[in-house]
Amino acid sequence: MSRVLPAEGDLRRVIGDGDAIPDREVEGLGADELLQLYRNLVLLRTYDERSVVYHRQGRIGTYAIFWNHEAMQAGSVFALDDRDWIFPAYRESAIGLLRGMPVSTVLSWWRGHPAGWWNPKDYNLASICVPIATQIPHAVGFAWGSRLNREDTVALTLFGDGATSEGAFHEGATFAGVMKAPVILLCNNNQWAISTPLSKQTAAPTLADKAIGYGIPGVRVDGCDVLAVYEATRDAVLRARAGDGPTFIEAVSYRAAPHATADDPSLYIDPQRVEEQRENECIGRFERYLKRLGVLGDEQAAAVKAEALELMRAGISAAEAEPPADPSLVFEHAYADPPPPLLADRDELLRILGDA
Amino acid sequence: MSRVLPAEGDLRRVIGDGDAIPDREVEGLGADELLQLYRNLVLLRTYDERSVVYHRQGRIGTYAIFWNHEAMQAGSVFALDDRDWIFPAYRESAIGLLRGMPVSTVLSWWRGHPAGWWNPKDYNLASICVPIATQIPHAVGFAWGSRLNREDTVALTLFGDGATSEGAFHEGATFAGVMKAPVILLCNNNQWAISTPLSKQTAAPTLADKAIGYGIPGVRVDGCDVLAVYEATRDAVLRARAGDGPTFIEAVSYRAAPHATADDPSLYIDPQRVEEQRENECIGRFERYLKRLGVLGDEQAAAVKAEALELMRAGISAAEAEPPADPSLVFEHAYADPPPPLLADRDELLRILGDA
Amino acid sequence: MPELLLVEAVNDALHVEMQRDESVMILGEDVGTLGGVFRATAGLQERFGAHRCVDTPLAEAGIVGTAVGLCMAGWRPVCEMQYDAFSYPALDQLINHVGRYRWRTRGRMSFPLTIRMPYGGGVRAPELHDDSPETYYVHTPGVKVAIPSTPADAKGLLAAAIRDPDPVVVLEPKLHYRTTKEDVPEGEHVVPLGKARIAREGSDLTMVCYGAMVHVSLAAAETLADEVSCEVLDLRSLKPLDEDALLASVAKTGRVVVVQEAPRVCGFAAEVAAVLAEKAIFDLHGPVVRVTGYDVPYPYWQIEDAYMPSVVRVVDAVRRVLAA
Amino acid sequence: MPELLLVEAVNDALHVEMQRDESVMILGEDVGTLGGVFRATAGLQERFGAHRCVDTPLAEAGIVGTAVGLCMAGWRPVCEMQYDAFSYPALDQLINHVGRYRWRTRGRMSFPLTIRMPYGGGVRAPELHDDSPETYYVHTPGVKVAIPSTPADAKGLLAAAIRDPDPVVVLEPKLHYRTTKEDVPEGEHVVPLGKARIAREGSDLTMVCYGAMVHVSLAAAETLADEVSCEVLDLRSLKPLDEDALLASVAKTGRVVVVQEAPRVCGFAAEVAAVLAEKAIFDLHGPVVRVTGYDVPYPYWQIEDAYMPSVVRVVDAVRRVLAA
Ligand SMILES: Cc1ncc(C[n+]2csc(CCOP(=O)(O)OP(=O)(O)O)c2C)c(N)n1
Ligand SMILES: Cc1ncc(C[n+]2csc(CCOP(=O)(O)OP(=O)(O)O)c2C)c(N)n1
Ligand SMILES: [Mg+2]
Ligand SMILES: [Mg+2]
Repeated sequence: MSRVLPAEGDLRRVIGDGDAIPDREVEGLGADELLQLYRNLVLLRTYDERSVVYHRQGRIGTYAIFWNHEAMQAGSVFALDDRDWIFPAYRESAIGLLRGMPVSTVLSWWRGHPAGWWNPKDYNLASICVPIATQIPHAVGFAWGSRLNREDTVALTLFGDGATSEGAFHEGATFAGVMKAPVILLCNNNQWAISTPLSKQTAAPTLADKAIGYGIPGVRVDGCDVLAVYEATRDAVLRARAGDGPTFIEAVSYRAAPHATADDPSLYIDPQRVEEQRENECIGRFERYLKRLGVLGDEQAAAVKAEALELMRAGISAAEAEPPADPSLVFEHAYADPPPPLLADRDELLRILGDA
Repeated sequence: MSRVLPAEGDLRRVIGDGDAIPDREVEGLGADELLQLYRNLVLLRTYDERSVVYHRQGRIGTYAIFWNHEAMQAGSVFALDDRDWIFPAYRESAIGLLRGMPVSTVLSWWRGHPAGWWNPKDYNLASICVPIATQIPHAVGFAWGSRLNREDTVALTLFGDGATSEGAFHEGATFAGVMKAPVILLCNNNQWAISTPLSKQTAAPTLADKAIGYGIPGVRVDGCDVLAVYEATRDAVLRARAGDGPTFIEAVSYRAAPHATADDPSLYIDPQRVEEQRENECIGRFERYLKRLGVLGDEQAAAVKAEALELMRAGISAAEAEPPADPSLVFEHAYADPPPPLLADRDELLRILGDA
Repeated sequence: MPELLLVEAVNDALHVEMQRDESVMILGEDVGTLGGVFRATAGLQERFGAHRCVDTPLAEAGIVGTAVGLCMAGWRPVCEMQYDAFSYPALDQLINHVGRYRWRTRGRMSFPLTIRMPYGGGVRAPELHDDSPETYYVHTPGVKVAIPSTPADAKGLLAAAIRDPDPVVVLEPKLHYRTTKEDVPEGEHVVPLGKARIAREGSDLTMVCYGAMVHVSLAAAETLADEVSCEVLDLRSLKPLDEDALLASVAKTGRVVVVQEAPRVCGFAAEVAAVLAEKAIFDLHGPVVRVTGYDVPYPYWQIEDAYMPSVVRVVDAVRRVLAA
Repeated sequence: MPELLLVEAVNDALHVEMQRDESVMILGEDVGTLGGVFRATAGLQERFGAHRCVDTPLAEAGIVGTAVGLCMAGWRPVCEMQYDAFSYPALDQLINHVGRYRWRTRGRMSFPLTIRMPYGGGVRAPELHDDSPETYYVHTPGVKVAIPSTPADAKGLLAAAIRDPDPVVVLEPKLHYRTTKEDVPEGEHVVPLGKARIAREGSDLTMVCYGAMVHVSLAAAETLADEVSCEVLDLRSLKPLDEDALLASVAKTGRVVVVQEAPRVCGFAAEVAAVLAEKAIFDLHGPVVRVTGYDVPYPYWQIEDAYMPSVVRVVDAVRRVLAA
């Protein structure tokens, strides 16, 4: 086995700035793929922006915004096959859209309606994980298990910079290294965990530097460069399928929106820095790249946006058209084989609600 | 702040092999200090060897052997001032002897007698920690707290190679880095966690490589070279006192004895390797070094051993002379201000035991 | 006396106690610059400095674990867990160290740390923002547990917890952080642990409850006012439990309903029922009925009201006890 | 039928179930080459390979967390926690995921994992090798709990746990790993969860117990044989609880002592008492007395016998119930 090297210091990039930094191209991505990637990005962006509006309108509950993180979600998932599994955090709540999940499903989740809870096997997508970093061992266990099954399925898990401080990250990464699990640990380093900046989160020079402690190669990419994320993930997928084990990818971005709809970042964030980030956000960068390449025109961009908006309109309608959830669902699905008192509880509750 | 570098790959050494590898000397350690260090080593060794015998004789319970790890305990503690605190694992159960703790106290702990539970403030020594790695955050919190108190007290915590897989290690180390806690994380890499070899514990190239993930300098020393451990710890203490924060020291040794008296390593270990280690064990190495230096003679060595044995004889007698523990101690010390039912419980139990 | 919301009363207690005792410090995720996601720690970092109100890494076991060490260095840490269900990573430190360390030193060192957190449901939140974890805490030896239901008690019990020489977990009903303002004594205000409060006097039946369930019980008692005279006993602290108050009330009424938001099996209502089954068996004129959360995961919020013990469920339980 | 020690019966169950079902795998610290520190997994790695009996890193949350993922990949993991008190780092995964994930998929994925561990005191061990943590497990929604007291049940309940579609925690009384041999059915042997066992028939008083406390209760019943006829009910599984058996026995005897090794507050004895106070109140002729561990850290082993519920304590409790 070759010695694992310390993580790279520099951020990998593909997309230039149209000026001093030149654009690169990624092997294997033709115009069709680039446009598909663009549609994916716009779908996520539209979902995110509309969700904030729906929240304001009282149509969904608290919502965790992922504006400017679409590149990392769309880029990494684009490098997977459909049979590969994704283990998201709450920040990636809509990542299922990239796997054909209906918009209404994701909206239902944020509406606290049972229609928002899917069968992971339908999309090879684990449930939204709310407690920080705890999905990481799941992804590792799944990948390890697939390897034991002699499948070449790969697992991708996404988590934040703050997540790297949790014991669950550490133990998951340790298992990943030891079991040579075909898993990709994709850290969305958006430099904030709610109000906590990275400097208070860790004294590590970079998050990718943590990888060596698990015997895992660590790479750093510009997380707002969808092609750089794609490329790094694709390399990691190849490694994983070849039986060479996990990869840790630190995708560096910046949280240019509130943590969630309930958050007021003016209490802690530098508005100047946010402004800069918003101007240079990830989809605009890709759009300009595509235009420089001549792959995308204004009209086409407008059509993509219109299509996404239409999907959202239909999605929120469908979500709102879900019949009210049946209270007896409280008692369902917790056990395959429920302890008898639960059935009595259900009957009692239904009697009381019937009476009331 | 200077950039934290990846950990050193090579093991630091001071003691040579009397042949190809030359001896070095450590600044500031004269003959008196070297002899004191020798006495400390022999005290620990004698304690350990006698404890195994006492266990066989049924005079103490299960016992965790630390044979060949004396160098790392004595070497690191020698670099501390008495005001500095030590946070040991169960493997360092007798480390208090280096702080003047009576032998009978440690033996009482292994006898399950309350006389074995001391006041940490009497020796600046935390209690023996049984759950792996969980003392690490305590040491970090203590060190951080001392720094907040504007004291220049340092904390040293010892733990094993297996401990580095636990979330508690990770979270403790993360806090240490961020809070710049004056703490020394001394990992006894004896290459086994009971029957689990290091290769199944982590895929990291070295344990010291984990340090960079916490923004902590990591060094590797020969853990059976008492002077190398001393020197590395002394450097770390200086850093800590100067406000430069924590250091991670990987002290590489080998477990040349069973994990504990209940363990049968023949089921998993390579006996050849153990034999080699036993021949080259840490105290013999130091003894030969001292003899090469002309600091120690055979007679003096014998006297040191005799003194240690005498201490042990007195210690076990004292431990065995402890009056039987009072059952009502069950109810003591859990709370400063116990909930009333506990007092009723005590009275009831005493009544029943009186009746019986 | 100023009128304060429950969360403001928490904040007030922290101000007063940090002012009073220089060794009190706050640690937690987002407690500093932001002042906490519920703003319970707002203003503390500005007033007392970043070293006494510390934004920590995102690591709950690290927070509670370092707090143990901070105690050994003479500090009196108050740890915030951001939400109930995010306190579980710290259970290991809590059970194996926080509750045991004093004993381990044979009483010669104190571990006066406080862990406080918002708890409970009804707030239309995503998964795992709704747990009532008191059983995990109260079952743990060496640890005390308090749960206020009113702003004044939120201040007074938290102050008592901070001053207590033993570790105390304080669960704050987040549903009521901002529901009603109430007079809260200014300055130092301590509500001793282990003293229950009769929230409503009555003679026919005792509702035993704590935290958010006090409000449900009071509403149920009011609904039933024409039918039956219910006493509402707000336990305030689960450990130590005010057994005297509990037994006195039941001796008077002879009938009991216990209301708890947590899942039923081994919830604190079981403990209350067990105390009564042992110490008040001959006072009881009917079954001790528990109205609790169910032994299933806390549900999607659109149907959370069906899960939470509600006024109708408590009323129904009372009628069943009376009919028995 | 071969005579086996309790730990041998556990080992036998693992052999049979791994043979029967290729998706069963074992993970834990030292379970492979060594065969476990109690040798409960001895021979499995040799027989079924290192990929089905895996020595893991020293990380309990990692063990249970990866087991969740292994379930998703179609495996049926059996996780060993080396000792009771070392299972606490995994509580977070257990509470927030193991018990909730099936629900989260709306029943469309199964998480049939088993967590087994030695539990309980009386073995003259260093600190934290003696806990009885069943409350933490049984209070957790979505999780079932079984605790055998005999070799045959140790085999049968573990087999049932492994085959169960839901997550099950099995606590094995380490004190009795090697105390007595007993006939254990060869080959497949399943003791269904949720069926209690009358360990001794009696007519005047019911002792409710499980695990190591069954032996204490039986000895106490024998001691009292001339005085009073005690029925000893071995619950075997705490969730699901065999309420029918419990209520039937108490309907017959009218008097109850519940014996539990864990600390008292919110222990499972409280749950038993609460069920009785609700469902059998008019059958009870006296107080329900709990004989339990105390609400303090498990003590230094030289005085552990004073902490553990003992025959004299159970006898005393029975006499108190009879005298009431
Ligand atoms: C175990 C746990 N602790 C605390 C929280 C509350 N919380 C939700 S998001 C968040 C910050 C996460 O930061 P990061 O990992 O960087 O991800 P990001 O939100 O930036 O995507 C916190 C503390 C939680 N969900 N889980
Ligand atoms: C949390 C926890 N899990 C498991 C154990 C059981 N156990 C005791 S020692 C040990 C191995 C420790 O290995 P290492 O950290 O390398 O230290 P060493 O024993 O080699 O000094 C284990 C698993 C424990 N004490 N605590
Ligand atoms: Mg972040
Ligand atoms: Mg080791």
